[in-house]
Amino acid sequence: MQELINRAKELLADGTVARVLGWKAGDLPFNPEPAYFEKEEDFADFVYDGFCGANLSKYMIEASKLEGKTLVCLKPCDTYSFRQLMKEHRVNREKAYIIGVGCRGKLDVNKIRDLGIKGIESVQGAEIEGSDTLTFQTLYGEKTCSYADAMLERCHVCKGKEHMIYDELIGESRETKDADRFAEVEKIEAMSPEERFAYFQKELSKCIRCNACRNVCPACSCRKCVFDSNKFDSAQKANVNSFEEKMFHIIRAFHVAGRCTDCGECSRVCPQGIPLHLFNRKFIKDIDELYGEYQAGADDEERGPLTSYTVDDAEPGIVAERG
Amino acid sequence: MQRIGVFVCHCGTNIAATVDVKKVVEMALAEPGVVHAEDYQYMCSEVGQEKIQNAIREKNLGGVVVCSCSPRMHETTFRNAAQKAGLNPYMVEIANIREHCSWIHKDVKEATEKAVILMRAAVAKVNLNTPLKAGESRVTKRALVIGGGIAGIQTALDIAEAGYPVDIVEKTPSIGGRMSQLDKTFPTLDCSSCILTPKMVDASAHPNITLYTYSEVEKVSGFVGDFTVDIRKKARSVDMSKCTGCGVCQEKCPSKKIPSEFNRGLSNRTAIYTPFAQAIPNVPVIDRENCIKFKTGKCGVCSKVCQAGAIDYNQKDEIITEKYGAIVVATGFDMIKLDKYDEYAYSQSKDVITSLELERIMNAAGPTSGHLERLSDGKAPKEIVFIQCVGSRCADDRGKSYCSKICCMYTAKHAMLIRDKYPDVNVTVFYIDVRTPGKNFDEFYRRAVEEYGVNYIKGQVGKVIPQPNGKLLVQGADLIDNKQILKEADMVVLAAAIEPNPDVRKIATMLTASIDTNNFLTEAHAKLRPVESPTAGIFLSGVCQGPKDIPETVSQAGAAAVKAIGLLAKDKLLTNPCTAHSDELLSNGCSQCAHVCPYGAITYEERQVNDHGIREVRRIAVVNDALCQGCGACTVTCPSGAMDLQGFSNRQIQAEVDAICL
Amino acid sequence: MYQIAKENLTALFQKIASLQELYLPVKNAGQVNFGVWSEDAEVDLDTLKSVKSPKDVFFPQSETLYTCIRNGKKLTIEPEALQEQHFVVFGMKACDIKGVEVLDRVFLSDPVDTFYAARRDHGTIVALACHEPEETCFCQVFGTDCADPAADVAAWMIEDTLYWKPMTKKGEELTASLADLLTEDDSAQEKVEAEQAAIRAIVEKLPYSNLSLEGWNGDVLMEKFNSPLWDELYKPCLACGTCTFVCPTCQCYDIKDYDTGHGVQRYRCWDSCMYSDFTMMAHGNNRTTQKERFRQRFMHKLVYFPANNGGMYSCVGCGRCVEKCPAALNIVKVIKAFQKQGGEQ
Amino acid sequence: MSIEAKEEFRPKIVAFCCNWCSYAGADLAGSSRLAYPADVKIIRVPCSCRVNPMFILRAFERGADGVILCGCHPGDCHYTSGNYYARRRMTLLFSMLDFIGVENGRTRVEWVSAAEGVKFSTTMREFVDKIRSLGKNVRLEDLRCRN
Amino acid sequence: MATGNKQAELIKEISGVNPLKCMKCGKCSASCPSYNEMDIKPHQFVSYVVNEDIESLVNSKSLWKCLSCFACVERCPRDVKPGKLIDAARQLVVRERGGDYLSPNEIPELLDPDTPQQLLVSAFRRYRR
Repeated sequence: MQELINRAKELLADGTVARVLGWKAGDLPFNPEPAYFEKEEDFADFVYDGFCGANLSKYMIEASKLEGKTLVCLKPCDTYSFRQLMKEHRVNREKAYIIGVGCRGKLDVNKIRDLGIKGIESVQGAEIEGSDTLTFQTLYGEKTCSYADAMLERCHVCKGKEHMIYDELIGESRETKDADRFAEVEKIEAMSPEERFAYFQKELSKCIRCNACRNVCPACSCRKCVFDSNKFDSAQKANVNSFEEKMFHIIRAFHVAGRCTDCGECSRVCPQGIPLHLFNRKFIKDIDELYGEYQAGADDEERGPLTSYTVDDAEPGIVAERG
Repeated sequence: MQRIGVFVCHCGTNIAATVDVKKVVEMALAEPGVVHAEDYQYMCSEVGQEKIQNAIREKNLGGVVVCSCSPRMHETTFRNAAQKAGLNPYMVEIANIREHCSWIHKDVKEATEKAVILMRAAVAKVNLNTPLKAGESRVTKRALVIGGGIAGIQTALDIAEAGYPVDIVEKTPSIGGRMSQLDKTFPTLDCSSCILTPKMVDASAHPNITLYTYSEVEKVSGFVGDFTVDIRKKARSVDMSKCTGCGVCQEKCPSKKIPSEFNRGLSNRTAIYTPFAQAIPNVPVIDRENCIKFKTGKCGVCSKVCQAGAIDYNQKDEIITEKYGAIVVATGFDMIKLDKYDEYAYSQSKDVITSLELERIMNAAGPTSGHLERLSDGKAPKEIVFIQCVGSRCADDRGKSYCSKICCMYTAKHAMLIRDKYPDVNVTVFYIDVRTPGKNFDEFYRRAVEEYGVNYIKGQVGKVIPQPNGKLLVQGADLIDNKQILKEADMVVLAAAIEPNPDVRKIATMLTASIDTNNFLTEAHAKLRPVESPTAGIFLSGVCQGPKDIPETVSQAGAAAVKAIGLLAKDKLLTNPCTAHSDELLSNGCSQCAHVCPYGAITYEERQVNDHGIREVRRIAVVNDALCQGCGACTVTCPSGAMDLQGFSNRQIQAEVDAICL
Repeated sequence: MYQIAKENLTALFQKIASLQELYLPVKNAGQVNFGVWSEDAEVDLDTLKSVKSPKDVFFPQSETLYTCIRNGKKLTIEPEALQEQHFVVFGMKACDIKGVEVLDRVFLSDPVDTFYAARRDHGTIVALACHEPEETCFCQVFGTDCADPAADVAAWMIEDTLYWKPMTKKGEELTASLADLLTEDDSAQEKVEAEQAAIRAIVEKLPYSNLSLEGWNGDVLMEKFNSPLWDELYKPCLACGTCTFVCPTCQCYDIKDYDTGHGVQRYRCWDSCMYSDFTMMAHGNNRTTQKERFRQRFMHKLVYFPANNGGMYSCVGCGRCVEKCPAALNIVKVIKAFQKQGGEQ
Repeated sequence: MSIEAKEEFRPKIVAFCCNWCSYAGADLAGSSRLAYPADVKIIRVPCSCRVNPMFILRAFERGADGVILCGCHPGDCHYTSGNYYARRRMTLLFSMLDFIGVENGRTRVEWVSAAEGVKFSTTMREFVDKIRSLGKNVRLEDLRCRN
Repeated sequence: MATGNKQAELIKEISGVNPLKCMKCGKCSASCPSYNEMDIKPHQFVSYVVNEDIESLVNSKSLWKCLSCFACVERCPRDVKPGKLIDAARQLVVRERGGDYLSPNEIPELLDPDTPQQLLVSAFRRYRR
C-alpha cells in the first residue's frame, strides 16, 4: 500500500495527474469509501485493503470530464469494466492514468456478519499483504474466520490476475478462484420451471427498487435509464407486485447483456442480498454456449454478441428444445 | 389527445358479411378521443374518400383510423386523401379488419370483437402519431439488368430506347440465355435463334447498353434511386478490345474434351471457347479450370496462334462499381436435377433425355447436327415416349409443387416436329392434364393430335426399364381405358420441371428482395404489381418471378422496363419519413446503434447540450435521414431509449400492445 | 409486568394473529424484514436490524390512493378504503419507534395524511429492547434508550423468556386479549433492570456513541448549506436510493399514475431525494447535481427538520445507512466531516 | 357441482409481424381464407429487429398469454440483417424467461415469408393450441391490469 | 351412406392419407405389379374413398391382391399413397370379428415346404385379426 501511496504522490507532484482516485479509510474498520486525493496531506486517510471492493471504473465517467488526468486504482476485475467503458466511449483513456493494483480477493462484510461476527471494533488480516485469517475484536469478544470464507462471491469465481489495461502495476495478485463460475446458474437450470419460478419470486420479492444495483453497475452507464424516462412509459418506482421487479431486472440484465463484465458489483451492493449476478451470468453462459466464448472488456475491437451475428446462429426455439 | 375519426369499410360484403360494421362504429364512438365514426360500402371509392375528407374538415380531425383492408393495399390511398383535406398523411392509420379478420374468421361475434380490438389498437396508435414530412433523395438515371437472357435483353432494350443508360450483367460468356438453346418456338414454330439473334445484336450495338458478360453482381448497397453495385468482371483471359473473333484459338486448343454447357453435356468443347456460334460478344474465354496452360504452366497454343495478340493469361478479375437508380432481376431458370427420379432410368440410359436435351439434338448446330438419333447407338428411333410432369406438381420433396407451365406446349411442339420430319416414328405422350391457355395454344396441341397423329394417353408412367436389347420398356397407365400399358420405346423424353436459377437466392439476399420457398422472387402484389419486388427499385423480369413462356417473358420484360423507366424519369424520390431519431439528452454515444445499422446511417458528433441546466459537451448519435431506411434495429440496441423510430415509436407500439391486451 | 417463555412465542403469535393482523421480523431468502405472520413464516427475533425499517407498516412503499375506471368515455373514481382493521407490530426497536414519531410529525400534522393516520390509529406496537447493539448503532446520540423502548407494549428478551410490559391503553387491551398466554411475574422488574444495565453498558462502548451533534440545529442553515465540504463529500455517492429506502424516517414519496388499461390507478410510492428525477418538473430538476441532492438529504435530516419541529432531528441513529450504503457513505461520516472541519478551524 | 359449462379459455395473443414478409404472409393467409383463431392480434412493425423485449414483457404485464414474433427468413431480411439481430435478442430473452420459470412456449419466433400464407396460418393455429394448453399467463402478469 | 362416411373417415384416419390431394395422374396404376389381377385399380382406390363407397372396396378382389409393395406409395407425386388406403380398408375387414381372410385350417393346404415361416406370420398379420 505504501508503494502505491508513494507512487501516487510522485505522479501528483510531477503533474502527470491532477488527482488520485482511490479509497479513503472509513470510520469503521470495514467501510472505506471511494475518494479523490488531490493534495499530499490527503493521503493520510488513503487505504487499500480487503474491504476496498468498490469498482472505481464507473467513477471515471465523471472523472473523464475533469481537467487533467485522474490516477485511478483498478483491481484486475475492474480493468474489464474500464476497457468496456472505453469501447463505448464513456471514459476517456487519455484522461486516465491507470495503476493496476494487486488483489487477493475482496471481503464481504455481510458474509462476516452471517458468520455471527457482530459489533466489530477492529480487524486484523484484511491488509493487502495480510494473513489468511481475519481476526476481529468485537464488542462481544475476539472472533476469527478465514479470509476465503469472508470473500465476495465474485472472488471465488475470479476471472484472473491479469489486468486488461493499465499504465503501471503495483502489488501482487493472488489466484482466488475455487468455484465454477456457472455452477450456480446450472443449479437453477436443473430445477423444474415451478421451482425456478418460486426461487426467483422469493428473491425478487425482496427488491425495494433502490436502484443500487443499477447505479453501481459500470455497464448501466446510461445518462438516463429507461426506467427513469418516459420513453417506454416504464418509469415506475413502485414495487406494487412482483411484475415490476421482474421487468426491471430482466430488462436491466438484457441491456447489459454482452457488455456486462461480470464484476459482481450488483450483488455486492444489494441491500437485500439478492443474487443479481445470476441474471447476468445466465446471459453470459448462454452467449458463451450459443455464440462462442465472449468476455466483455477483454478487448477493444470485437463487437459485442448482441451487436453482431452469424448467419447460422441458433434459432430461439433452442430454448424450448433444451428443455 | 387527438380528435380522431374512425371509418369502417364494408368492402362490399368482404368485411360486412363477417364483421358487424355498425357495432364497430358504435364501439369506436365510445373510445376516448374519437369524435366521429361512420361506415361505408367502399371507403376506397371516390365517395368513401370524400367522406373521410369531409369529416376531417368539418370535425377538425387530428387523426384518422380506417378499418378496412391491409395497409399494404390502401394505406397510401387514404393517406393521400387525408392530405388533400389538409391533414398530415402520417396521421392516418389502418386497422386491417379484412385480411386479418373478416377473411379468416367465420363467426360474426368473434370477428366483430376482434375488429373492435384492432380498431382500438389503431386509435391508440394514432393518438400518439406525429405529423411527419417525407424527405427527398436523388435518382441515379441508370439501370442494371441482372441476367442476359431474352428477359434481360428485352428489358434492357426497352429502357435504352427510352433514353436511359442500362447495364446488363450476364454470368456466362455470352448473352442469349435459355432461348439461345432452343431449336424452334411454339406455337408458330419459328427458329429460335432467327428471332433471338437480332435482339442480341441490337443489345450489343445500342449506345445506351453496356454488356458485362462473364460477370457477376458481387455486392449491392443503397436503396431505391441510389443503389451502389459492385460487379465482378471475371478474367476472360482474352483482351476484348483486341480479339477479332476469328476462332483460330478454339480450333487449335489441345484441350478438347470438356462437356459443352450449351449442348447440355451432349458434346464437347475446348478450354478456350465461345459457347455457341452466334455468341455475343464473339470473344472467347479461357476456362481456367480445364486449360492446360493454367493447370500445368505449359501449352500457350492459343496465344501463339492469335494474330491479334489478344490472349492475356495474366488478366485479373476486375471489380466495377457503378451507381444505379433501378435494378431489374432477369436471372431465368434451369431444369431440375433428375437424380431423385430413378424410376425413369435417366441416369441408367443415354436414351432417356430431357426435353432441353432434345432441343439440342433437334438443332442443326447441336451434337447430332439436327439428326434425331439415339445417343447410345446413333440409331434412328422408331418409338418415342414423352413423359409429362416429371418433377412438376409434386407434393413431396423430389420435385416442385408448381406447374412448370411450358412443358405441355413444348412437348406438343416436339411431337409435331418429329412427326413432321420423321413420319415413320411413333410418338406417344403420357399426360396428366394438357394445359394450353394462350393464344393459339390449344389449336396447336389439337393439330399435334389431329394432323400429326401424336398418341396422347391420359395417365402417368410408373417406370422405364432399360432392356438388354437396348430398348426401353415403358410401364404406364391408361386411365381412360383403365388398363396398364407396357410399351417398348427407343427413346424417352422427360418433361422435367423448371426451377429458378440457383444463384437467385444469393442475388435476392443482396437486393433484400423477398423470395418464396421455391426460390421464385416475390412480387409486390400478385395481381396489381406483378413485375415489382416489394423492395422499392427492384423489378422482376421473366422466369425468376414464376414459370412463363417466351411471349409472356417478353411482355413482362417490357412491363418491368416501363416500371424502371417510370422510376428513372423522376428527378427526386420522396423518402420514407419513418426514420430513426436520436434524443440528444438521452444519447450515451456508446456506438452500439451504429454497429447494428445496416446502412451506416448513424454517426456521432460532439455537441453542446443543455440537459435540464447541465451544460456540457457530449458525444451524441446522429441519424442521417437520407440513409436511414427505418428498420429500427438501433432502437432496440439502445439501452437508454434515446433512439426511437418515427411512425413506429416505442410508445406507439406499446399503446397497440396495451389496446390488444385489454 | 408479564412474561412468556420463548418456546411459547409461536402460540402467542398464533393467538394475536387469530385476533388481528400481526407484523413482525420475518426471514425471507436470507434477509429479515417486517412481514405478516403466518404459520410458514420464519420469524427472526435475533437479527438486530431488519433490512428495511418497519416504517412501511404505517407508510407502505407503495399504496393506491384511488382508482379511476374507464368505461368507454365515462370515468368513475373509486376511492381507496382506509385501514379499518386493527393490527399489531411486534418487535420494533427503540430507534424504529423514534422513526415513527418523526413520521407522525410529518403525516399527522395539518393537513393530516388520512391513510397514515388510519394505520397509526389501528396499529398496536410491541417494542423489543435491543439485546446486543452493534457497532453501526448510534441511537444514544439522539437521546434514544434502546434498553427501554417506549411503545404500546415494551418487551425484553432475556435468555429464554420474553418480558412484557403494557405501556398504554392499547397495550393494556392487547395484553388482556392474551391473558391466557401471558403470566404475571413480580420478579420481572429486577431481571429487566439487569438486562437494561447490560445493554446500556454496551451502548457506552459503541464506536459511534460519542458522536457529537454540536453545531447541528435549525439555525445553521446558510452556514452549513454553503460549506465547501459538500463538494467532496458527495463524490462517492452513486445516487441510488438505498439509504432512503432503509431509513426509518425518510418520508418523501412520489405520486404516480399507473395505466391499467381499464383506467388509472393513482398510487404513491417512496421516492428518494438521491434520485436524479426526484421532484422533476416540467422545466427539469431544481437540484441538478448529485452534490445538491446529497446535501439535501443531510440538511433535511439535521437542519431543516429540526428547524420546523422544535429541534427534533429526523435521524434516529439506527445505522441502517451505515450498513447498507454501496459506497460506504453515511450520515455519521457527514457529521464527523463537519466536526473535523470545526476542530481544524 | 356446477351445471354451467366451463367457459372456454380464450387466450390473448400478440403477434408482431414485420412489414415486408410476415405481415404480407398474414395478408396472404387472409386472402387465401386460411383460417386461424381470432385470439391472435397482429401488430405491424417495420422489421423483426424493431421488437424490443420491453414490448414483449409489456404484453405479458398487460395480461397477454402468448407473444409470437414473425419476421423474414434469415437471409431474406428487407433490411439485410435485422432478423439476425432479432434472432439473437429473442433467443436470449426467451432463455431468460425460461430461466426465471416462465413456461416454455409462451413466446415463439417464426420466420414467415410473404409467400407463406399457409405457414402463417398453421403457425398461428399451433401457437394458439400451445397457449391454450399452457393456460392463462399468471407468472408475468401485473395484477393491476386484470379486469 | 352414413356407414360409408364413417368407414371412409376411418380409412383416412388409419392410413393418414388425404385422398383429396390426388391429381389423378395414374402413376400408381402405372407402377402397380398386381394391376392386371385387380378389379378396382389402384388409382380408383382413391376415388372410392372420396366417394365413400367403401362397401365395394372391401368386397373387391383388389383388397387381397395388393401386395403392399408400396411402389405406388413411393412414386405418388402427391403423397396420396393408394397402397396405404387399401391397407387401411383391409384393416377394416380384419378388425371385424370373423372377417378373417385367412383361417388357420387352410394353412396345411397352402403349405409349401419352401415357404418361409416369416411369410406365414406376416400373412396372418395382414389377412386376419
